[in-house]
Amino acid sequence: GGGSSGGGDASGTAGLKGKTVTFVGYGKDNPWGASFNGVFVPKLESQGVKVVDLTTMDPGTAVTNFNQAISNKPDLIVAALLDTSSTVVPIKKAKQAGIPVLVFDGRPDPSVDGDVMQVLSDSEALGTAAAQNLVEGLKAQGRTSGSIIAITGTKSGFAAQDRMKGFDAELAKTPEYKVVDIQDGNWDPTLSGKIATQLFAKYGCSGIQGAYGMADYQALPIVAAAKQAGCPVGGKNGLIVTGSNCFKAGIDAIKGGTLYGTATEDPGTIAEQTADYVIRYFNQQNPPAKELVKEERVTAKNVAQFAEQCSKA
Amino acid sequence: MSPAAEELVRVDQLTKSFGSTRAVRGASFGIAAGEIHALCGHNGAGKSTVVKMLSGQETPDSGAIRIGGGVLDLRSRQVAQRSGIALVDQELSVVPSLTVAENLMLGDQRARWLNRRRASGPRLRSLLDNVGLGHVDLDQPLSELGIGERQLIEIARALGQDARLLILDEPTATLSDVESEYVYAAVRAVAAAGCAILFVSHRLGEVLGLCDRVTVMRDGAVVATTEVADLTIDSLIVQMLGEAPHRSRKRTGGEAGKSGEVLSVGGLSVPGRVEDFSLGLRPGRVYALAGQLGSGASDVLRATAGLVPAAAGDIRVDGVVVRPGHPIAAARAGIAFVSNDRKSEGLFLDKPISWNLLATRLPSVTRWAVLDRQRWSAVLTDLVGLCGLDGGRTGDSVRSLSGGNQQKVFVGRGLGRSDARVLLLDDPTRGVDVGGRAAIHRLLRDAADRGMAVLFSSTDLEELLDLADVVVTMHKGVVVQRHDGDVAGSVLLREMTHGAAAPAEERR
Amino acid sequence: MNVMSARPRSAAPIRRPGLVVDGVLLLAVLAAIVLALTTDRFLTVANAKAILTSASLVGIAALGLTLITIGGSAVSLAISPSVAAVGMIFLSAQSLGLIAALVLAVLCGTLITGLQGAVVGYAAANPVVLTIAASFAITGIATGVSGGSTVSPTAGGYDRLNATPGGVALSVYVLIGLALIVEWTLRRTGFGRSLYLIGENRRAARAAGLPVGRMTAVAWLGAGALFAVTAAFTAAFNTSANVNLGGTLTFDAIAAVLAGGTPISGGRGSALRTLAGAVLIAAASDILLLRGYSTGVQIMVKGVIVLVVVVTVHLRTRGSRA
Amino acid sequence: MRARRPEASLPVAALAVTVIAFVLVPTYTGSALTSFDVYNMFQILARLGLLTLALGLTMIAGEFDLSVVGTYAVGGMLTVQAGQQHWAWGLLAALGAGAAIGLLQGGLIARLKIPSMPVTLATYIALLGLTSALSGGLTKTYSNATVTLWVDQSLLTYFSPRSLITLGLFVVAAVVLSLSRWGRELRAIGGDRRAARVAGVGVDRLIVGTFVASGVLSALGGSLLSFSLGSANPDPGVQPLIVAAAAALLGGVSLAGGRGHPLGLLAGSLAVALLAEIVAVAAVPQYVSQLFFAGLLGIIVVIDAPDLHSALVRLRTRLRSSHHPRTSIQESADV
Ligand SMILES: Nc1ncnc2c1ncn2[C@@H]1O[C@H](COP(=O)(O)OP(=O)(O)OP(=O)(O)O)[C@@H](O)[C@H]1O
Ligand SMILES: Nc1ncnc2c1ncn2[C@@H]1O[C@H](COP(=O)(O)OP(=O)(O)OP(=O)(O)O)[C@@H](O)[C@H]1O
Ligand SMILES: [Mg+2]
Ligand SMILES: [Mg+2]
Repeated sequence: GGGSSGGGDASGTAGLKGKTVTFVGYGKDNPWGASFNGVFVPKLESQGVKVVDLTTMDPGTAVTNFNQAISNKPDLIVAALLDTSSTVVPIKKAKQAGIPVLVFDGRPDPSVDGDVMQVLSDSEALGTAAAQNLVEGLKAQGRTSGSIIAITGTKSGFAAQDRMKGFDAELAKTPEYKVVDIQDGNWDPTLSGKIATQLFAKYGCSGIQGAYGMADYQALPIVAAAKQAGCPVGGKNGLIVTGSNCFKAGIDAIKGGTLYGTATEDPGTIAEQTADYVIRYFNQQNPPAKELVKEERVTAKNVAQFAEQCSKA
Repeated sequence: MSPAAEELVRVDQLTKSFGSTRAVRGASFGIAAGEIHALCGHNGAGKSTVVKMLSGQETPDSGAIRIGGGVLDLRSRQVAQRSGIALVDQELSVVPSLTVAENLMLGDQRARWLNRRRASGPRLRSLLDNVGLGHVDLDQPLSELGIGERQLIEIARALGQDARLLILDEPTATLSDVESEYVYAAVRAVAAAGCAILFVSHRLGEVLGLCDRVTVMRDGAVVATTEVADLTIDSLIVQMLGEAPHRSRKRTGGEAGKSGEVLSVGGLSVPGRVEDFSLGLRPGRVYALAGQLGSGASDVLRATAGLVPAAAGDIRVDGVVVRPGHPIAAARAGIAFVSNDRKSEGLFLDKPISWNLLATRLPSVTRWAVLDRQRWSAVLTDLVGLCGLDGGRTGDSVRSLSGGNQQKVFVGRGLGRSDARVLLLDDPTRGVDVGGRAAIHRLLRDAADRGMAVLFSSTDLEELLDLADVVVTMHKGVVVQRHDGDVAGSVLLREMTHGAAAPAEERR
Repeated sequence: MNVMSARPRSAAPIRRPGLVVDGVLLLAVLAAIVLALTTDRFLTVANAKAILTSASLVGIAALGLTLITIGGSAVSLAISPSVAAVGMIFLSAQSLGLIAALVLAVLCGTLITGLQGAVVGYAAANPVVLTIAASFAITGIATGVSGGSTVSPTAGGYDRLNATPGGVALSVYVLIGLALIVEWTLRRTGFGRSLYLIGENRRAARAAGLPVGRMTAVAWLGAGALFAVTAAFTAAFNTSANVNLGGTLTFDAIAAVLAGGTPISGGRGSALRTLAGAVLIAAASDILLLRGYSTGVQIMVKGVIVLVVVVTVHLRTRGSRA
Repeated sequence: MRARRPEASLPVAALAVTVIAFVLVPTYTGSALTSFDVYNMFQILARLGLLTLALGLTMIAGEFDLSVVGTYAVGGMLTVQAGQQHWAWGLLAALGAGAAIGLLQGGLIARLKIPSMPVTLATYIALLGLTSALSGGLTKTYSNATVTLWVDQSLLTYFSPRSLITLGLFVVAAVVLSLSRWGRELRAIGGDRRAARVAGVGVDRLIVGTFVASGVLSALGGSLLSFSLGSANPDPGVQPLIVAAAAALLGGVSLAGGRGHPLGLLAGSLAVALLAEIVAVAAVPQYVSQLFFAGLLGIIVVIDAPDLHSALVRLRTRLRSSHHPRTSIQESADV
């Protein structure tokens, strides 16, 4: 297909026929990616858009694929940035070649911030929500002080950094609750569980009142580690654990009372919004260059409302 | 012939110990340029250890090596090689995955940085012609050649290095007589060109025929260096042993054994190695396959034990067919096999003697798959007694035993199986000294007396005549003759080396 | 000076590397003990439990690998994908009940790894290449079948695996129990003995008529069952499973086996050694964590421990042969 | 007679199959291949080629250097951290570290005669830890965009400096190993170490040299990748190692050692790169290519499995002998 941004002035879905999107997203071997792709791709295809799937979880391959995408000359490249800095050059190349790029989930490198369209998770909001969950839970237990540990996603990524920014900012409002340890859990449940086990040994049950697992699949191993260390979880004076990146087992745990709360950033919602953005873009409805996905805080109070949305990953 | 003054190589008071084993104690002798100097001695006398020190593979504990007057510090094979010392090791040292040409050039210190294949081609060809391998293609992978041919390639490599000292450690042990003749001629030519040659061999005939002087070692020390003209086989043997060799009682295998065949082999063939071999074994008797390396004797044994996948033929134990090519089936049928390679195909060197002895009998010392201590020690005591091993050492690893005792363990493992009907042994006394040999012979005879059928292969006339009730000679993959009664050693030797008399039977 | 006469080789320590090695080892152990004792909070019951807990999952898988290694098949590089696949099966089968799900998981685990073992045992295939192929195959199939999505438990029975009888994680009891069972099997059964023999010298075992293929396959079957147990515990602990469940388990298990002093060449080693190796690595990581070192340093020290043990074991066994 | 060695034709066969598949891709996608597709294939080659060469050389020598990915990571990280001033410093630091790592491992393996797999596994773990400690576990960004653009600029339509360097090193390795005695000596120590030593090959020096070469090549691979990505990742994961091993095995080396040639390794790497490019061009899901790898490696395992050989020989023998019934046993029972 040509690089023309064509489509004429046809409105509705007519403008989508024959459009091609090259999709350099997260690979299917990542659960979040699998879930995102499962919503995003069918939605566009149902509108007649041709989606060329170049997804991968390997940062090196992602760059190769991005370059491949540029050479394919699609009408739009939709990309997730596994490694922010390595995609700077490809984004510049795409700009030179006149191919528009839409980045979803994590933000691009500041140097190319203006060169791409963006549908981003509101990472700071996710971090804020997690902090709110913890503070709310600790207050409800009547604690006037508390020590908190955080096991993060891969520290080098903006997602983890931005969430911690929001998290720290929110906690700064309640100085009686302090973060005592931050460890890199690398978005890895097993590693997170192992670190949690050791942290509970280090600080003892009485040394930790709250814990943040950056994704539900990191928060649940923290819960398991706490239980195994003999530390009570939830309830009147047990450990308060929060996640973000809600998913089914997390929702079940909130219902069961072991997880205090979580936040959205479920792949389904952002996939819907990204697909919607693409459709609006092709229909020349000039969507804003940058959109944030609205993230919601989830606790036992509103869990029923999010059960469906969070059960896709 | 050469007075000591003209000696090119001088070994002076060399000493070497391995742990508590004093392998070489103060050995001294000299080799003149142009001389072929034999080094003789029984197994374990220290010959190869001297060779290893001379060739840079081991460093002496004390003593000196002088070549051309200067003392050399031979720290590695490469240093030795650069000092002009070429070696044919006791163990075959060529690389099967390389081509013939590459093997001939391997380790040559004069090789240029750049290979110039064209230029070296004619030289390599002439090296091959030297050892009678004119038919071999330079670009053939070595793995396609037989063992004898590989040995010749190694010899050719050493011969081609224009060395000052050429060492050959049992070069002809795996060669046929014809092949050996090529080696003798080539060695003579190299010597004539002024090279000093150290020739280690157990074949006393070739020592007397080829060499100029003989140094005999015993228990790590040099006994004497003698001009060959002053020696006979008998006097050489006396030097080596210090006494007359032990001879076991000759059994004329009467038909004492029960009738009926335990093992019958019919029409056994191994492509390229053995053709249509048939033999029936009765219990209570000892059978021998007499044949040089490559005669197929070893292949017959291996095939019968199920270790040759390409073997076809009819093998029955007590009338029941045993599928060829399945070692487990053979073992179950009651065939016990003792390989000629006890290190890599026989014993578990790092495991205790007891484990080794009982390795094939695990089912009979377990109850519900769990080892039963009582059965284990009962069977072990039996076996240790049977083999004449030290009952107190069964917990030691086999590696700590001498070669002869290791071989006893190996043979004993085959013997002790109560369900074993047939014992096959491939060259069971190779590298075993006189005492060990007699002990193993006794074990085999006892096994036969207890009703097993024993079949072994050997090239050693004395052993064949002493031990076997029936000798079957083989040559180039076919049976030459079966001898049930007395037979002269010379007859056996002729049949082993030249096949049957009638040219009509020379099928290949 | 070239004369080598009458120079008693000053090589005594080289000829008896055992002594040197023992010395170095003793120093290292002393240093470690001092380090451990001076580490705040190291000597607490809670910390001991934490060490055992974090050693338990890797430890159980490493016990399985021990069977493979002793039997002479070096290592499996397909542990992580097997654990992931079995973990997914285990959680999806929760609706059948915990016991049925466990049985199913162990069956699938034995099947996946046992199949590889059969090829290694009967065809003498190279285990490293084979398990590389198997890891591609298992990950590919698991991704294809699951569509890459995360499996959540279909019922809550799995949580009983997270129990802490007597305040200690169930997986720790299981690890110790399994270590004893595997050790007993290796020492006291005909299978165990055959495995050591086959591992030391496959050719000799074949020539002696030992059932090489069958015993190798059985060892891998056992390993598969142990991997499945790890999978069940890991999945239960994480409350979810996807194709990445195994994480770095393959190399962690190999590290535990090697750190225990079981040589990769086969024919030697034991389950208790592996247990010790797993605990050693967990304890070292724990000390470093308590002392505030980063994950990077923890990993580096793990590598160094493995290296030191490998070299030590090599020198000692060589020493005993010299 | 020579045709009995199927492993020799493996690299050619693997390359041929993937080339044919690559050429046939348009019939699947419906759009013609472009020169960029070839360029991109060589870019993939540049990513895995040097690792394959490094690992392959040690495999020819009968060793197995699992640490290549560790060195790759360290090389990449040093390139970024030491090369912020000038790219040359980063490259030098990486190559120096690669050589030092190789020297250490090679020395240990040669002197102590210790199997390389456990040693290099330990170094691999330690090096990953080191990289992570060096970077604090963070991906480090390389800010020199000129270098990033330079290494990947298109040259001669199909190539980039990065892929040309990679191809060039394969050619250099091939020339050196074919023309010098090192080639045969490398295969000799891989085929039968004792025999090679007895023949006078400087085994220890060769092993050390091979590991140094392996370290330098993997570090360079990491360097080039860092230049290209403009960043260094502290943990490349095990995937590069597994893919490099697969490429090396397809390239005709065996884990037993003594077999293989740099050109075969190149063929194996090209096959894997082509496959990856096919996956990209045809937008095939990645797990399909994993299954494809599994199949290819499965074939290699089968070709190599000795007892399977025996079983086939046995089967053939049985079939043949059942066609020609022999004379009765009674007749030939006794000679
Ligand atoms: N590789 C070895 N490692 C350790 N000790 C050995 C080794 N080889 C031999 N020995 C020791 O040397 C002693 C003598 O063994 P040796 O093999 O020389 O016996 P032998 O009578 O020469 O037998 P053979 O000639 O059949 O090999 C043994 O008791 C053994 O302890
Ligand atoms: N590496 C070693 N470690 C321990 N003992 C050794 C070693 N090499 C040789 N020996 C022992 O030293 C003695 C001399 O062995 P050597 O190999 O020199 O004998 P040989 O005369 O060559 O015997 P053969 O005729 O069997 O080849 C033997 O007892 C042998 O076991
Ligand atoms: Mg000896
Ligand atoms: Mg000798």
